Amino acid sequence: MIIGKQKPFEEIWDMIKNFKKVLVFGCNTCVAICHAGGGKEAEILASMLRMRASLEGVEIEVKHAAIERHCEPEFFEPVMDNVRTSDMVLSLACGVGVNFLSERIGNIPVYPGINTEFYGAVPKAGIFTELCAGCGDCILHLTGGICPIARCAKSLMNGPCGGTNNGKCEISQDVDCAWYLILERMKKLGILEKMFEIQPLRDWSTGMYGGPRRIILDHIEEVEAQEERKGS
Amino acid sequence: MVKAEEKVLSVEEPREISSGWEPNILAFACHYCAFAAADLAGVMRLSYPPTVKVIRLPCTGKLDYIHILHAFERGVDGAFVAG
Amino acid sequence: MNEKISSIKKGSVLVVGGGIGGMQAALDLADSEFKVHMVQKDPSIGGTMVMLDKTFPTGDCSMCMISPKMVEVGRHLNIDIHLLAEVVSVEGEPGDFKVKIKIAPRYVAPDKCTGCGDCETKCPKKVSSEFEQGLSVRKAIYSLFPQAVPNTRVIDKDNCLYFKKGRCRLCEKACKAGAINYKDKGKEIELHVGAIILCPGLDRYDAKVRGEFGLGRWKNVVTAIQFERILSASGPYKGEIKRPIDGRHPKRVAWIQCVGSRDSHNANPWCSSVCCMYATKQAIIAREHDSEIEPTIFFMEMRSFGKDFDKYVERAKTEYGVRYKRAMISAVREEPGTGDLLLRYAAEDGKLIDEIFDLVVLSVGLEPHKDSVEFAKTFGIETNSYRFAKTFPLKPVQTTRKGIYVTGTYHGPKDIPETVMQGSAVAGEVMALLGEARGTETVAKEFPPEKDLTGEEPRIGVLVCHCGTNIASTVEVEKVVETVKDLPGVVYATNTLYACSQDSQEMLKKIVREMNLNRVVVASCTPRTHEPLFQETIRDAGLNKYLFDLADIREQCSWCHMGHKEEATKKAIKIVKMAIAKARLLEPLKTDTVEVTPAAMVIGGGIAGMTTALSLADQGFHVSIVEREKELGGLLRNLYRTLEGNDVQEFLKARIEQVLSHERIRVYSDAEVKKTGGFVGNFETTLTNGNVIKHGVIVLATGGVEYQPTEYFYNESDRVITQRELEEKLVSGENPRSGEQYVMIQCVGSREEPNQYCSRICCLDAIKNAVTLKEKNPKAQIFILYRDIRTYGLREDYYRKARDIGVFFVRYEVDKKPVVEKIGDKLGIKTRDYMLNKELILNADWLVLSTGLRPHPKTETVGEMYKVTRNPDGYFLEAHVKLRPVDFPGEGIFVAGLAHAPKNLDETISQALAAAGRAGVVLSKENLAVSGIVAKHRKDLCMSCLSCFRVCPFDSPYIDEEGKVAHNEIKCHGCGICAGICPAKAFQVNSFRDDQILAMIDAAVECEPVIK
Amino acid sequence: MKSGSNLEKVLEGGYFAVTAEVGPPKGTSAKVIQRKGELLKTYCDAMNVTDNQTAIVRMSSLSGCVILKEMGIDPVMQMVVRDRNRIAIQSDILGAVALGIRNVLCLSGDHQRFGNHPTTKGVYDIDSIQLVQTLKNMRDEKKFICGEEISGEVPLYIGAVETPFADPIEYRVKRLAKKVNAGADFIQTQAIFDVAKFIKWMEMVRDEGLDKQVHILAGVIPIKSVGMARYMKDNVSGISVPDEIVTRMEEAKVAKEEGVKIALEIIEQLEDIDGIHGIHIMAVAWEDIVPVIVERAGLLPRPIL
Repeated sequence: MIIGKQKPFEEIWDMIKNFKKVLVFGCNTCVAICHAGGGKEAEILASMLRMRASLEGVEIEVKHAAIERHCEPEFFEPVMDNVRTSDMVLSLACGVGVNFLSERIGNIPVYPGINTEFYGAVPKAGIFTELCAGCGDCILHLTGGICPIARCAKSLMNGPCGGTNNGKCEISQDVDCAWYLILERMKKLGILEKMFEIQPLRDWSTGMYGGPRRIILDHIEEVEAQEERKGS
Repeated sequence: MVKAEEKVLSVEEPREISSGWEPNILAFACHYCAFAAADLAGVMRLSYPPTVKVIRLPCTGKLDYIHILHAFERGVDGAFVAG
Repeated sequence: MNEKISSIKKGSVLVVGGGIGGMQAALDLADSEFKVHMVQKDPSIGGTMVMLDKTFPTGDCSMCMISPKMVEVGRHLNIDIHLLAEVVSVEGEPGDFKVKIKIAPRYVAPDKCTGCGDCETKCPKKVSSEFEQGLSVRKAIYSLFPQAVPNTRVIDKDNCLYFKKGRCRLCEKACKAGAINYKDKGKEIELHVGAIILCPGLDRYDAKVRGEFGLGRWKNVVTAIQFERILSASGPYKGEIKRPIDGRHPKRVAWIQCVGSRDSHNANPWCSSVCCMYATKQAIIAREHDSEIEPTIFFMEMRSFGKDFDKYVERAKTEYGVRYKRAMISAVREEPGTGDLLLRYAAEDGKLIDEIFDLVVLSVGLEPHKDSVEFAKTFGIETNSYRFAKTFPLKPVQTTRKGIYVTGTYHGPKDIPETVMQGSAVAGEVMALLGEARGTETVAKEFPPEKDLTGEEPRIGVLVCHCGTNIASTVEVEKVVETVKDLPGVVYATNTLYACSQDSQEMLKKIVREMNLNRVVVASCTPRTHEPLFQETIRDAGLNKYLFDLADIREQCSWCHMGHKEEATKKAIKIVKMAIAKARLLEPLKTDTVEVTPAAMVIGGGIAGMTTALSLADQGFHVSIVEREKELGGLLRNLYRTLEGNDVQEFLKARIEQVLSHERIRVYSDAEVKKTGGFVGNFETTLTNGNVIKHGVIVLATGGVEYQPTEYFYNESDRVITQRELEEKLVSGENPRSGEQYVMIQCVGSREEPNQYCSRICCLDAIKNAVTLKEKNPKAQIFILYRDIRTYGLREDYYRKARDIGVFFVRYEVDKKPVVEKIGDKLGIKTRDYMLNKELILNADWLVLSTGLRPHPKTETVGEMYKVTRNPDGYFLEAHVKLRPVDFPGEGIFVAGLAHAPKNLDETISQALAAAGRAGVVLSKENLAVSGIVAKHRKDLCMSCLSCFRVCPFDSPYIDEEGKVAHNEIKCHGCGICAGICPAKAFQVNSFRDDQILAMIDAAVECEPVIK
Repeated sequence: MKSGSNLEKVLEGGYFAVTAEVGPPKGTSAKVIQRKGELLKTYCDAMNVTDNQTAIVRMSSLSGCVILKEMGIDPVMQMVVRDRNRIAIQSDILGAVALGIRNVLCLSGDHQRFGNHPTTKGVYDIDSIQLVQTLKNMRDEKKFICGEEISGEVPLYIGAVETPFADPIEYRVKRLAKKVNAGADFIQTQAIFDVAKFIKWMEMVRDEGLDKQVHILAGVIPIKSVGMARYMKDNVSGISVPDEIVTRMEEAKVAKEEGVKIALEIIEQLEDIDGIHGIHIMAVAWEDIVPVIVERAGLLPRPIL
């Protein structure tokens, strides 16, 4: 799941303060589950912004709305006319949603109300942890199911660095050393000897470093190609 | 850039209060404890400003942010959550 | 039960005493279809607990906890309360007693009195208040305390001017309900009941007898109960800690322990069990009230033996700076002119020290009522030599007369949870005795069918109460009626003198019918006590009971704003408007019921599990016992004798025999729970042996294990043994030689991190074995090295006996533990003797380790399976440490025995009976009603984020077969935490929906400028 | 003087500057650089040493520059942000200054996927404009990015690059302005073939007044073959090769000669554009031709200052 965190209120206020009609637009999927950008948060934020405007003595109409997901165009359709009545949209969707809405909304600015943080799990209520970096070339079968790319601060591939400290990472006592976890787990799985094999250099191009990515399902690729041929 | 956290607390400048003004306060009280305490205050004839009004909740865990924000937007001066 | 009892048993029970123990027993029984008659000497129920300020360890307000229980007892359809009443005679036999009860005149008619208190205001006579322990005054017409149930006033004839001098009658004039009746003569009634429960409660030791402490002479010497009142926010000083003499805030406050306890020469020989903890609690609460206070507790022995008590004392020391001084106070003297008090005590080194304090609290002990022997005679039961009811260690709640049971402090000194536990235990015993007569005397209320409101607009009726002058003298009631009568949705508004009076109820029903109302708002007093009454009334008029809202304009308006008529009226109008705003949005709520499988599953076949099972089976329910070992009996198989001398193995054999031969009990030994599912009334359990069992309740009696020591050469020398091993030797006929030296070390593996708790049994074990050794050979030498001897309650006798027959007790400090070395066949033990203030060197033939208890290792997995939490030591955590000692937050699951905490055999039996009593309440119902105030879950909005699932205290959200979040309303208590946290707003709590709350907010601020 | 480098003197002195480019070897031999340095020494004012150009691993720009410096040539150290984070960048700058290097040209660098290690991680910790700003701060404020003090002077002449032809070109001018604002002292442009379009672009530059704030050196690539012309037209982003030039190359009898001719024509036109203060010749793998071009363009002798 995508984990987001609401931006500091001041930062948000600075974004909206020069507009007259603002829509705080929540997304009821990932960011709602992490209590950052769902319809509920949109309602709360809208209320806070209205009060701020009132305190500053400026007139801003702040409304709120939310839809199921901001990353698929069909969900926008029923509300788009309404959305376009505002002169600015403060999106509480993840960055995907902000991009996606910006491409579709026309000449209305879409600003991000949350910081999109990472792909995370929810080990306990209210706690979110980064476990995957979306690198495009999974090696979890080699590392006991614990990802060194997402969870090692240096994304090391061949065991813990010298900064490992009783199971914690040198960057913070609050961060587990991923490699410590990996080794413990490999030990339990009886595959610790794999650790002694040198892992080859990684192909980072499968991830963000290879430029923005796109996946097209095989059968869809064919359909798209046909469409294109027809078009040209 | 100034970190936003540092600024966030400076929400409202204190304003001048005219004499005779009394804050309009809404209390959100848990049925089991704070609401009972409000009752006890009455039983003991303890006095407090009549502008305080109590809304009973089954538990303060029920309270939603939006209840408080809504109250503030509608012009209450203070919200008192007790449970 | 092989006693001959009459074939036709009564389905009713007499409960003598209205304290917390009696209330618990009464509620358990009445909730389980028995008619209960509660007899109480006082003018209202509540007992001792209502006088306490707060309870430890949570610091919960005592009144807040007990008040809902009192209301519940007061309103229960099947509990009749007889106040100012005393039993004069009892005839008959178990199952059918004939009881005569004398009821003293109250001079106020309960059916007319509304409890408004107008009479009290007018009464000119002030009398020292018993409830406030003489620290403030009450009137001659009064109620015992503000939250009294019932709050019908009573005239104190001895102080009433009319009765004494023949004139006054001001109360009669003040009472608009006409409830005063000076001619009341009282009455005598006769009841037929199946069983009798005695819970008359306690007296406190009169410390004035001990003149050296200066109670009554020095004003700043107070008793602990007075100090409770001083601490109480509703007490004489409104919770401000002040000295009685000058109202100054005291700084140095001393508690003197064991006042009237553990003193066979001057006072009571027993240990009162509760004083160490209440003094600690008072010290902590005092510090919380006023951080300037420096508390000192002078004690002889710190008896924090209960669950998590040691941790609490540790916190008192480290977090609150409470000073504990092990010293005997010889005298308290007042410093002339200052009111300060000089305490003289002997320091550790024997030197006499004088220390000045601002306030001294005497930790007075508990004792039976003065007339307890007479009381016993009335019921035909025996008392012990200390005037407590005589009971038996293995039948802890039975008196010497069959069918008559005892609970609470009449059984022996005990604290609140143990009293409550015993309350449920006697209920369990009575249910077992009278099982077949269940439901024969109870009544159920019949209601007309509910009106269908489909398509109707709100038609609200508003009833504004004067409450005599209580509301009307501060709030202009007519103006309130005038203002609200034309509000949208309101079709009728009127005022009434007493909304709660019988005639007003009839009027309300009439209005509902005639005006075709579909919602009702009453503006009167607090919904906490009065909502059920009005709900019942409108239900009687054919409306769903949830179409009602109560606007509290008395407690939360007129009483707080006296003398501000205009503002109070304005506020009252707003409160009523808020209620109307909510009422417009009220909807009829369905109250579902679920069927109950009348069978129990008991996990653990130790003495706790077996006792619960037998009680439930005797009540008429089927019980399955799951025991992981091949044999029943658990830890008790290693125990031979009780402290009192009972043969445990014989008892155990009989008990196992009873279990195995009971037609309604099935034992699954060598089996464990593999899978569990369901909810209260409808559980389904799969065992490891493949059996699938359906049942309505679960009792976790998974037991404990004895600590296996690693200390003091236990595994290296045959001469180092545990108390259990010594007991075995003694039972098998081994006798000590003359001069043979036995050294016992206490607290091995207990009361130290990481096991910072008292195992409770070891002091008694050590004394039991020491006495046996001495009895076998008085020339055997026995030393018990201890930290604190914890022979609480009446067990103190055995401590005294051990000392008397020459057992040596040598105290050690935890940081200076005895040092043991092996010297040939013997053991050299070095320890410090604080009495003689020198090193003591012992040359022991036997070193006996008093090892403590641990929770069973399985507790963890069982806990996870049933989602019940455990305390840091691994014992199951009950729903509430004071008032729900055998329940879990999740309904239908109960705990008994060592799985809950270390305890002695009689306490385990009590708790097991209590679990049976509590479980019996659930199982006795054919259907369980589900409250209408539950959270409603909308699956279409839900995104299965699990927030609710994780925060719900009652486990009502669950993951269904489709892998989505669903909601079990049967488990739901309607607290609404789910609704507060749900990011999708998929939850709304009935009658507290967001739209209703927002509507109330809007109504509350309608006149204020709107920011938008 | 900001750095006292020869290039700075030439440009600030108002001369029409000539710079050339030296590609370091995929090996360890200093001779390759020395040979090229020797060849071009008297034909240009400064020599750029590329930084792992097209993401192909080569000898580092810094070492190439040191070798040139020892020969008395004024080197321009190219630095891309693809391979270094801000720590390495600043550290390399300190070293470069210590070794006498004064000119630094800031670039983003070609994406790693185009080079010979396409699976590597690109760093891109900061971008080229931030790099310009960083160097300016180091020089003028004597501060690291973190704000801490640098001991000693950081005399630098800061260059940046610009591609005038990536459409839409109006953004290119804005971006140039950004670079100038960030602190660029000189700009070397991508190779110019479509002079007409470049003239338009320069008009816009002048409209913004940028020509007064920065020295713009126009890029020149001599075309060696028709294949090269076609390749640049189709595959190199930011280069616009008009069809006419491809045709001329196709029709030419001696391709190389035609390439030189085209280069000379372009240089001639560039010299006439207001605001162009020099040229930068990128004779990729054809360094030998540079003296010929400089000489035939009448840009000799180079000033000695």
